[in-house]
Amino acid sequence: MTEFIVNQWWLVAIVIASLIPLVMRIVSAGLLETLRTLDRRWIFLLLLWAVLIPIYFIGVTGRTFPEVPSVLARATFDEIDRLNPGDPILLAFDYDPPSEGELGPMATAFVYHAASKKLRMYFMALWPLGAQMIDNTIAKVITPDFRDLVYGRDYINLGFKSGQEGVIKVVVTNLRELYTTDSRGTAMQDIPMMEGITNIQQMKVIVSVSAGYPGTKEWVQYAVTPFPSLRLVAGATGVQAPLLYPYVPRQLPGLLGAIKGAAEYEKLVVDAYGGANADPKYLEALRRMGPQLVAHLLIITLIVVANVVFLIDRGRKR
Amino acid sequence: MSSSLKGKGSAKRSIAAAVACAALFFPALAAGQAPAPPSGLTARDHSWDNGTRIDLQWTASADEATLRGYVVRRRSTVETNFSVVDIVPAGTNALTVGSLNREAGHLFRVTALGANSLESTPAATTAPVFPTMEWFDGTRVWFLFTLVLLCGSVVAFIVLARRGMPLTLRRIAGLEAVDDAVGRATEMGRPCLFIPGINDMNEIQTIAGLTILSRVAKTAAEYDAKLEVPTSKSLVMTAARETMQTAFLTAGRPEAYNPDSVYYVTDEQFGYVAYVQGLMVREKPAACFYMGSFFAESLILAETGNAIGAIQIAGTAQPAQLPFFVAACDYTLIGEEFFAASAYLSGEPDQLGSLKGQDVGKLLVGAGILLGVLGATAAALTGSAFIESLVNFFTGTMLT
Amino acid sequence: MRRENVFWMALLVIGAAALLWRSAFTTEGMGREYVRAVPVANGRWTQSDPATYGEYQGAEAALPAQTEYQFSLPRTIGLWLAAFFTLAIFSFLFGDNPFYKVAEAVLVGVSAAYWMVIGFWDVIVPNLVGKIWPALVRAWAMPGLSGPEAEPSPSYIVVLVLSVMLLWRLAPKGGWIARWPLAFIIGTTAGLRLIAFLHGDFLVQIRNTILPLAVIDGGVFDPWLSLQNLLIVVGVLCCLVYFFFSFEHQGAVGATAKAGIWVLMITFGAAFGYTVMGRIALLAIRLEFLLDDWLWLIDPTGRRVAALLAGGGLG
Amino acid sequence: MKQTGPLLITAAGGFVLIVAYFIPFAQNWGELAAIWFDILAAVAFILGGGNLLKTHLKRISDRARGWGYSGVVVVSFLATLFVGLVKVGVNPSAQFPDFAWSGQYRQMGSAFWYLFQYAFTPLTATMFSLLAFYIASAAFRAFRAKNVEAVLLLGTAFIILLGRTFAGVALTSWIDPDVWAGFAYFTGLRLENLTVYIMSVFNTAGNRAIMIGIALGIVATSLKVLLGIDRSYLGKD
Repeated sequence: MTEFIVNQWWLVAIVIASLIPLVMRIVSAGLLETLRTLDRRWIFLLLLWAVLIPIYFIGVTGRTFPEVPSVLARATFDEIDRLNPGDPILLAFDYDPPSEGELGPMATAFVYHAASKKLRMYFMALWPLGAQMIDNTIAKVITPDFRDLVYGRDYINLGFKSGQEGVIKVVVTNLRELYTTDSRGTAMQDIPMMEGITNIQQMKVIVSVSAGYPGTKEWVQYAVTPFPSLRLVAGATGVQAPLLYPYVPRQLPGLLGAIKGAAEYEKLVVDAYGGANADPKYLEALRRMGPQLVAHLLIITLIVVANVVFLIDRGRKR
Repeated sequence: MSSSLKGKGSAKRSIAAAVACAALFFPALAAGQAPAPPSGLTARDHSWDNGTRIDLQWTASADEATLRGYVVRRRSTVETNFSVVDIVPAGTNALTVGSLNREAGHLFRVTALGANSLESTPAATTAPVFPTMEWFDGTRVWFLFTLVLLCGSVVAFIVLARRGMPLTLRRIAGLEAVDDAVGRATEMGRPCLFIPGINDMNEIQTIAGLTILSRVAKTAAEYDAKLEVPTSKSLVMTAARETMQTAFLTAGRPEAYNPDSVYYVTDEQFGYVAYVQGLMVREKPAACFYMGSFFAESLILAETGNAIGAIQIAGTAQPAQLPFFVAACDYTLIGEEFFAASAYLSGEPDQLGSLKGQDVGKLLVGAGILLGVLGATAAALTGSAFIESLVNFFTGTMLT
Repeated sequence: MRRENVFWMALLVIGAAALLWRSAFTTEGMGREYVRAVPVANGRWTQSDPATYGEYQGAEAALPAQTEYQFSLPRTIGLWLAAFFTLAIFSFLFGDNPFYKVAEAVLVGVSAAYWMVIGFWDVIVPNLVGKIWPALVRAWAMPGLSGPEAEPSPSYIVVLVLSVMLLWRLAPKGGWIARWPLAFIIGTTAGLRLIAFLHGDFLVQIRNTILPLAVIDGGVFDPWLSLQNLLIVVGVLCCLVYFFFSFEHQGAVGATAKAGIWVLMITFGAAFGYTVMGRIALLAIRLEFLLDDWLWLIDPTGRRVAALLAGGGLG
Repeated sequence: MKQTGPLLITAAGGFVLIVAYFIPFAQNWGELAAIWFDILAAVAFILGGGNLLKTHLKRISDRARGWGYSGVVVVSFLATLFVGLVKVGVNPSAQFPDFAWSGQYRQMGSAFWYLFQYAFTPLTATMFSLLAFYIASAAFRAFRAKNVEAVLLLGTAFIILLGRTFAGVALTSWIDPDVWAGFAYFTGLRLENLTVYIMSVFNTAGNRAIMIGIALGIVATSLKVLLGIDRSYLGKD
């Protein structure tokens, strides 16, 4: 820590300099008055430093915080880990670049896990940009690190189909009705791994990585509800996760909520398959938990400070 | 109840595992004789369905008492191998096989599974059976019942209200504020902003939001306030223009309607919110209404509105965004309240009648939950199979 | 406030100068993009895949005149633009300003057109033109179209007619014709959503709430699970009472409704807490972009460390 | 005719789809309607895009305040539209090299991809990330213990915020049966477990009630639309 501060003196200088006007204000107007009329831009600045400094610190030192996987993260891991090599698994990527920060690490970890287990991966997307996210994840995980996996034999990108939940309703009973080609335009009958696959019910597990509508909720409503034998696990944004809890565990045996869920799952996957010196790209969520912690603490402090000021003021009025 | 379900599932799995083990690894160890086979297997199309089910029936094996169960296998006429559909416990002699393809015929085999994990010779169907589709889906008959019950109560109260039944309703904070907010904006000489959510017209919330817009627009027309409606979908723009025009006509000021006050920005969520956020700090509307389906943009809008000191009234049925509206807006219509708002605002009897109908729906829900919970508790405490079957019928058949 | 603004401007200018100096005069450098040339379609075209500075250095070290890994000027310009846009949007937090206005204008223009292009290539071409005149689409943009998809579907003529009616609004007269497709959309939406929510959400949520208040697992009474079930059932019922419109919230009804509000507030608090997590992560990824991709100040994934490419072990 | 026609279409469209749900051979009509909707929405882009152009061109010709930014909107809109529709810089698909138009419009390296990668993505993602700042200021301003409701709201948020970080876990890790056997009964009070309970009990109950209410609200609203009671968006005369 001290070494970091000494080496990165310029960053420390910038942070301190940027806060000088606030300190001057406190000195001249008093702490309570400053807090009462605090310009929200000061809060913005504090949050910026609360996120930026940990990123920088972790980026320079390479240290991360330990994670203890929760029950749900473990359940998600087990759903995939119990499968055998060659089992078909559907990966539905229903998100877009704005949610990449939360869902990208999950998508990466799911693919890394499935590829390590040598599962047959079927990717599809209900969001137009989901197809892009699939390609990005394949380029990030499979292409560089699993060169023995062959497109069309071990994994396939079925691409985007419009029609929201309608697509789910159809593919659950008849995949070929909507998907006559994959995203590259190859006809289904020419793809080895599509042989014998007629519907989504044949998948051992459905993995839904979703940022909203249509997404995990629709997979529950239109795939798992009518066909309860389907196993669905999901990675969801922090906003979506609370809405999905009512479906756990009967319809949704595994759920990863936000970056924390991603970090826990990442840890499980990397511990099991990454080896001692895991590639840092598989630890993205774990690294992102650092800024998360500091920012959480800042917001908690803000709430406490705001309430102290509020209570003092109320006490005076009485 | 859930534990009993789990129990059944795991029993099934353990039998399946036993079969697999016996068949794969220890064929020689499974000494003894195979049990007597079941007989008289018949397969018939399941009546009143969408053509995906076939009913099987067979006569029990002579060794029924010692059996682990029956293994049901299926193959369609286009497949070559039989595959296991299900393993049912001993004592069962019928099964409905679902998720079948209507275009193909299906053949079935049932074998008895002995305690020593040996299988009997199969009882088989000879001719392929085709599932047929009827004109009514019998699996949805209870759902039809629920639908008629709920829609019926709404329609009934609308009719009653038209006949002059007196209706009392509770206050909803925030709805009274709608008129005041428009009034205040007029006094300050600043515009009002109405955001009908970012979903398209295939979302009921957007439609409900536009119904509220018609009221806000009418008030704005009466006060001669400026009302701006940027939309994120082309179709919403089209519909919102119709709404505004009608409202100005109703207010008796059709000449004051300016179609350019309703305009399209972009379909992209964050492009839209970037624009609206900029608009808000530049034009400083005095009253902001957020009525429709919202996602992440809710807090960006509400915080910016707060920073410019606008009165903010929000209504949405997106549970995820309610916390942000509750925290940052002056008034928030939560979930069902949002759908009720148009009825409250219009004050017309048929509109208010529909609210009564919704309340009857909630009473039915409450009664159903109480009955079900009491039944489930009684079943758990007494262990009575009869009560459990009643509860299972309620949750598994009536409520699916 | 004035003095503070001067102070901020000074800080910004010093910061920008430091960055320029670092980019131009130090060994680390910053903000450059590299690509790797990959032949496609049997070598008829070359595709440029993204590559890292580390890979470029490794390739250069192995073979100084190599052409596979190259510096990409267009992507470098793109990267700097992306960084500019990122900072321009952030600048709104300080106050509205010309940078934000430019970024906002670009965002509105690009995204509106972006969704139109998607609508054209992903919806209109395959689902409208492709259904009415599949031969045309196959010969033109979707040569892979085959099987039942390639059969003309006459029912889509109806959609074509509705589309024309919708666009009638642009005609000088008879704008009301556009109400017909709108009526079709609203009517079908109402029908579809009514069924979907009743069958999906409504029944499922009631069913999931029917829980035994006494949980007996393996013959043993489980007090915690029983309490949990009790709280869920009571919570749902109280909240439902809150939503009743027919009664004023007074007396017993009022008390129950109050409990309902409390449950709702806990729900909202939980959702708020959960969302904070997501939002911080989103900010983190943007700052990572600035620090890592653009400024090259940090390198958590080792992208700028010269890697030995030959072989490249499997993960 | 101008009003009854649309009313009839609304009612017919809705009721036919409701009935179709119970009739097996018509059960896919709902999906068909959804696909048709997508097509109509895509066609409607012409209305929206036209309106966007009209609005901003008018601002430019009026020399309205900030008309220069409207110019930026128009230029970026038309440029993106052109390169996307004409597939500028898109190579044919590797499968069908002889079909000039067979490439994906969002192919890497195409002009449209550049706009996506270096304008669309950073702009939308940064807009999204502004939420982190707004959430902090909202927490500071709105979370004050004014009454019981507010205390519950902020108290829960507080516990979740703490419980979802390493710090929260560390804060209550002393409730450990290894430290004192009696703690075995209190592990539920550890923050990370408390978080799970709040989510699985109160959050579940609250969300369920909200969802049930919303479903009822949607039923009533849909019925009012189909019966022609809510019809402001269909215009008058």
